[in-house]
Amino acid sequence: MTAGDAALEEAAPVRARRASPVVAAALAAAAIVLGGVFAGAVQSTLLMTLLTQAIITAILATGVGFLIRQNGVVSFGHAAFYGMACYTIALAMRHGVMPIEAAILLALVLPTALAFALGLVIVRIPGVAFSMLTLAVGQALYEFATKARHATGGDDGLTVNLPARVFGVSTSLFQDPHAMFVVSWAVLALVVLALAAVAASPFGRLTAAIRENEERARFIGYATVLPRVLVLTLSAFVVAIAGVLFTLYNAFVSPDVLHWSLSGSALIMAIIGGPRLIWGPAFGAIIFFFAKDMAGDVTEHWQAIIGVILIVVMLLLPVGLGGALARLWRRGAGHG
Amino acid sequence: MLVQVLNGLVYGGLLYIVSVGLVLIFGLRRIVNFAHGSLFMIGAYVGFSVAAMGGFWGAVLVAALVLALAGALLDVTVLRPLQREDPIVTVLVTFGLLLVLENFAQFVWGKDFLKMPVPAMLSGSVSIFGESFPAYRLLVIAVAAAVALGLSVWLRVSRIGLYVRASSADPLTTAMQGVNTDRVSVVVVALGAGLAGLSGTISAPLLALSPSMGSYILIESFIVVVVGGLGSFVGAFVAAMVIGQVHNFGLVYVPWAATMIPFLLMVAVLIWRPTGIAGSHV
Amino acid sequence: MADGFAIEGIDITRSFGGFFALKGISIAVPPGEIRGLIGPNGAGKSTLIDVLSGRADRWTGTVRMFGDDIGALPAHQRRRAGLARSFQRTNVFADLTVVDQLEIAARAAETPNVEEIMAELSLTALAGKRAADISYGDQRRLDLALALIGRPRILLLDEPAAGLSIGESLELAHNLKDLVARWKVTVLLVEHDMEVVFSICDRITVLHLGELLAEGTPDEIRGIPEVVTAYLGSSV
Amino acid sequence: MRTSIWLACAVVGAGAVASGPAVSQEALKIGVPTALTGTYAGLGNEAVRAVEFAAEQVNAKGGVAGRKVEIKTLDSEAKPEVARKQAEKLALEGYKILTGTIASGEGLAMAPMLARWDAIYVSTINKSDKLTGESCGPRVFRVNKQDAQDAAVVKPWLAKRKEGKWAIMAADIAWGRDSGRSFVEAAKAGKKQIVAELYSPFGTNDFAPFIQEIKSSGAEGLWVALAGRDAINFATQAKEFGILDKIFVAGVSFVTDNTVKALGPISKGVWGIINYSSTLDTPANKAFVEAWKKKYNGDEPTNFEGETYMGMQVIFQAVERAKSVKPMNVAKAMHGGTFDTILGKLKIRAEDHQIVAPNFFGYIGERDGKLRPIITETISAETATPAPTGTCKMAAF
Repeated sequence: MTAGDAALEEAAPVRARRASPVVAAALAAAAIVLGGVFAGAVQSTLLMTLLTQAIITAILATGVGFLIRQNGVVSFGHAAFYGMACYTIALAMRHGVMPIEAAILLALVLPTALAFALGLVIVRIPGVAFSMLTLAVGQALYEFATKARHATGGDDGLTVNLPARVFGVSTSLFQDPHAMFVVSWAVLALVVLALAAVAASPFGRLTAAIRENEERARFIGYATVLPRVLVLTLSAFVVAIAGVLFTLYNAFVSPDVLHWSLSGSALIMAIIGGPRLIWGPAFGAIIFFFAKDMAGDVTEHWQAIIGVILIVVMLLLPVGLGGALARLWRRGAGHG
Repeated sequence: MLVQVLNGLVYGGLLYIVSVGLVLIFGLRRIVNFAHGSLFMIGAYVGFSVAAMGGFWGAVLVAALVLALAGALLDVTVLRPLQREDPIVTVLVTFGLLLVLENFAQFVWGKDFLKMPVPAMLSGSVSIFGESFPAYRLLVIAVAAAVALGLSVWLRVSRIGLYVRASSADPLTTAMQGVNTDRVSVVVVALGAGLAGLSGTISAPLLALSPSMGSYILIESFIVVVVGGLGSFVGAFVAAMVIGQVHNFGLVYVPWAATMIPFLLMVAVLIWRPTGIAGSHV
Repeated sequence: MADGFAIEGIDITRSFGGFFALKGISIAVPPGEIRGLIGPNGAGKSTLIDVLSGRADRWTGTVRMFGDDIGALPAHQRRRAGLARSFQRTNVFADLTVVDQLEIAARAAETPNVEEIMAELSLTALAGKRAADISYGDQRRLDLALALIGRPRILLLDEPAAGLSIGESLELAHNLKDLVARWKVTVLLVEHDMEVVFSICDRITVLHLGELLAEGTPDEIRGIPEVVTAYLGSSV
Repeated sequence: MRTSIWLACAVVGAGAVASGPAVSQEALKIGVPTALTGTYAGLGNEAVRAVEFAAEQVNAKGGVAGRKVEIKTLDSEAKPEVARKQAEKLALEGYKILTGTIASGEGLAMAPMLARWDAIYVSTINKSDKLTGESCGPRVFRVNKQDAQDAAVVKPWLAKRKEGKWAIMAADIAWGRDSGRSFVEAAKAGKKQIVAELYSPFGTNDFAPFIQEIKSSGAEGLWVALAGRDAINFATQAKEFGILDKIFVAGVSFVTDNTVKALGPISKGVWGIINYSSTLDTPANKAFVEAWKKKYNGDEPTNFEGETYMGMQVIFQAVERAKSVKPMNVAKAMHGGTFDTILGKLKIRAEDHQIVAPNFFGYIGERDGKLRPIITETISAETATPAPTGTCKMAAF
């Protein structure tokens, strides 16, 4: 076949982009070193604490975005997994039932397990119904946390009594903006790379195929429920990581960490950043965080500013900032 | 007991008027309108301002009209240009609108709570089977019934209504029937927003006015819309009435679970029968 | 393999609310045959394919594949057992490249022959393109490739030539006939294009309003007056 | 070079960055993380007005011991997480004396972070006992009344009431529950019967089911622990059903200046705990109210405005005494100190940093042509303030 040779050329770059683990590891190492250098160079504690919080939020948004990217559904309830991680640590520390390391592990396991169990029931549900379902589950949990005030302190929240050392490292390090910036940045870098690897893996491509056309995926021989459940589980796991970092950094939780408005913010960030890219939601989160912070600095009418930005960005760049940026980049690379 | 049932009807009726606007917009545009609570809130404020000058009935009329106009504007400037994008983009735009409208209300009407008095002619009580019941609450029930009746007649009789019903059931097929979707959707979104304005003014004599008041009703109306089977008008009516009763009796008899019941109901309905909603994508 | 049929549907009934889509239909296709399934709209052709492939719910009867009862198996397990199908409306993964989706399908079919199937269905030149970006005719061939990858033992085709020009349909039909013959695939083909059906099928089953009207070779079918008047008209 | 910075940064944790020796004229910077948007925006607005008023007043006189007072406000949205972030931002920008925050959860979220930021927090609105209980610390102070102080005045007051059957209507949040519980205790001590105990979810739209329960319970008296939006919704609807006219109604945070403004005549005649009233007849208060009315077009200061102003008075005097704006120096001056306030000379207890202040009871009535809380009963600071419960383990200075 004569077309074959030409086609191989076409096909070649497509296959080359399948990530190699070495490149990924090198990228991760480079990102982490860069973060360390940055933290060393920047003196301002204020900037570092804002960045740290922005990055923890970015991890949250990355989890929400991954679900959109791989399953094509939008969750209005991921705060449930985030908040569950926070409260797991808070309650474990309050009752002194286990060492902090075990509590952190549990804080990662519980939301992930919940997502898995929930997923078996809810991933079949399409579109708006899924969004509303996650909203309902999240709010039910929020109401529960508010009601169970003997355990959770209700709306007053809970101070988390962290021990002096976590994983053998002084706890104060997790609460120092410079150190925590490096930690959370490294986690974000690893999460993004790991998710990119998952997305490029056979599993990632399968879930993308299921997202595109679940029925056809079944008729080429795949059970489609479990892969979708696993994507939801993975996204909840990422979100739980963010919850753990948040709790370590803040040493305080309140029911707000379960509220739908947090899920909504994470969603806004993911969409603004562009959920088709693995790093899009994190990018959107950092932009959104600082936009809100700056607007709040300038005026008490920050809400209107954020609202207008949101409307304008969505009207002009429905693919998200990250998507637009990636397009520009590709165009630039194409010309050069 | 009877009074409690009546109270459930009042609250259910109020929820219905708010929610049915959401149903209208969802049925046609497949959009979950997060700004709907804000439209309700702006309706209450507009009603408040007009009532201070022109009396209660004028306020109801003006608020509904102003919001209907705003709805038409919303459809033309936002929903229409975005109809080819992923619906989540539009949902986020309505979220942005929510933020802007709250801020707008805060700017215009201030941060303090405001209160609209009950119209004088309805401030008394009526005796029902020996129990006194506020006359104004009966008005709320009456308005809800009138809206439900008017809407169902309109949906059955008018051409646009026919289209809306068809579109709510199956948007794809209807789009292929060659109806002027844009013209229809202006009318429908305006009507939905107008009903939000109406419900805002109607509830103003019962509720404290604050820029964030929309958020206290938004999620509850979502519940109504979902339990009713997203896009279903009869379903929304039934769901609003059920939620109204569940709300009232729940608070009294199972206070510890009352706020969770509507959410659990929503989960149950979605898991049991997601098909009413299947095929729709956020 | 007691009775020697590749795919067999026995006494299949499917109804909803008083309306019978299928009324006790039985059909049996021996290995290696290309069987045509024709009938007017609403005859139950697609429904029968759906029941056999595991897409339909709420039906009664028995489905056997090489003698094994597969009626309780979900769709993906039937595919893994060697029963593939295509769809009436093009049903590919719009946002994935041609090669990507074929690779995904190849993994399920536990076959490395992505290159082979692309070559067989003239898709090689399109490997790196998104399915959404290729022509309709190419999409139909991709659809077919997704069904044929891994050389299934049985292929159920639901109007593979729908929407193609006459020239394209015939080319596709003969491409297909050649391929299934070489790969020894048993085929059950639903198709409106009678020229395609009569030129490639070994035998033809005619359905009418959910019931079996006739069955036979193309020549036999042409000779049945009821079929000609009720369905074929004077065109064949 | 880089490593040394890195090490320095890593060690910073406990707030070693504190500014060097205080320059004599360094400004007094006060940060106000408070609700500028959302349901509590109105209260946040009051806090800001009081802080700004106090700063302007003292700046006009040449500042606090020659130091100019600078204010910065950021929106906390009344959410603990946001409050914590904004307070940190203020502290890191040098506004290390924080005040004016609304929800107790916010104060409780800030409290454990203060050492890290080298900041102090002076509550003027948070009521949760925890703030000067288990969350207490060298850097946390409260100049407003805590829940326990409100509870303490209920008992003697209730004992004197003639109504025997009482219903409780409270918000189903930490504060409402605490308030309900202490009312039950007071009722027991006063041999009163509780015929209904109802808790409404925060943000309830329709109170009708509760009102119906109260009506059918046969209560002669009703104790209400609702605030803000909930209070207004309940009062409006209770009026509609006629129970405000038939049953004796009193409450805490129920009819405050803030809700009276919205409720108008509906609130007339409702009794309640009054933490501060502009009608208080002391020279210091009269001067304050006069100056306030001049600045704000004849408005009287509300209870939260009065209490937040008190907080500013305490901060100013502490800075004067400390001769420093370094947060820990200011804190030392507050710890166990006695201050001149619009409520008289008041002491901040060393044990838990709770101010020992009088509390009041009264009703909403007309004064100078306006509906205002009118004080009928003053409960002395000693009676109104229960001894520390011991939950506060104050760390050494």
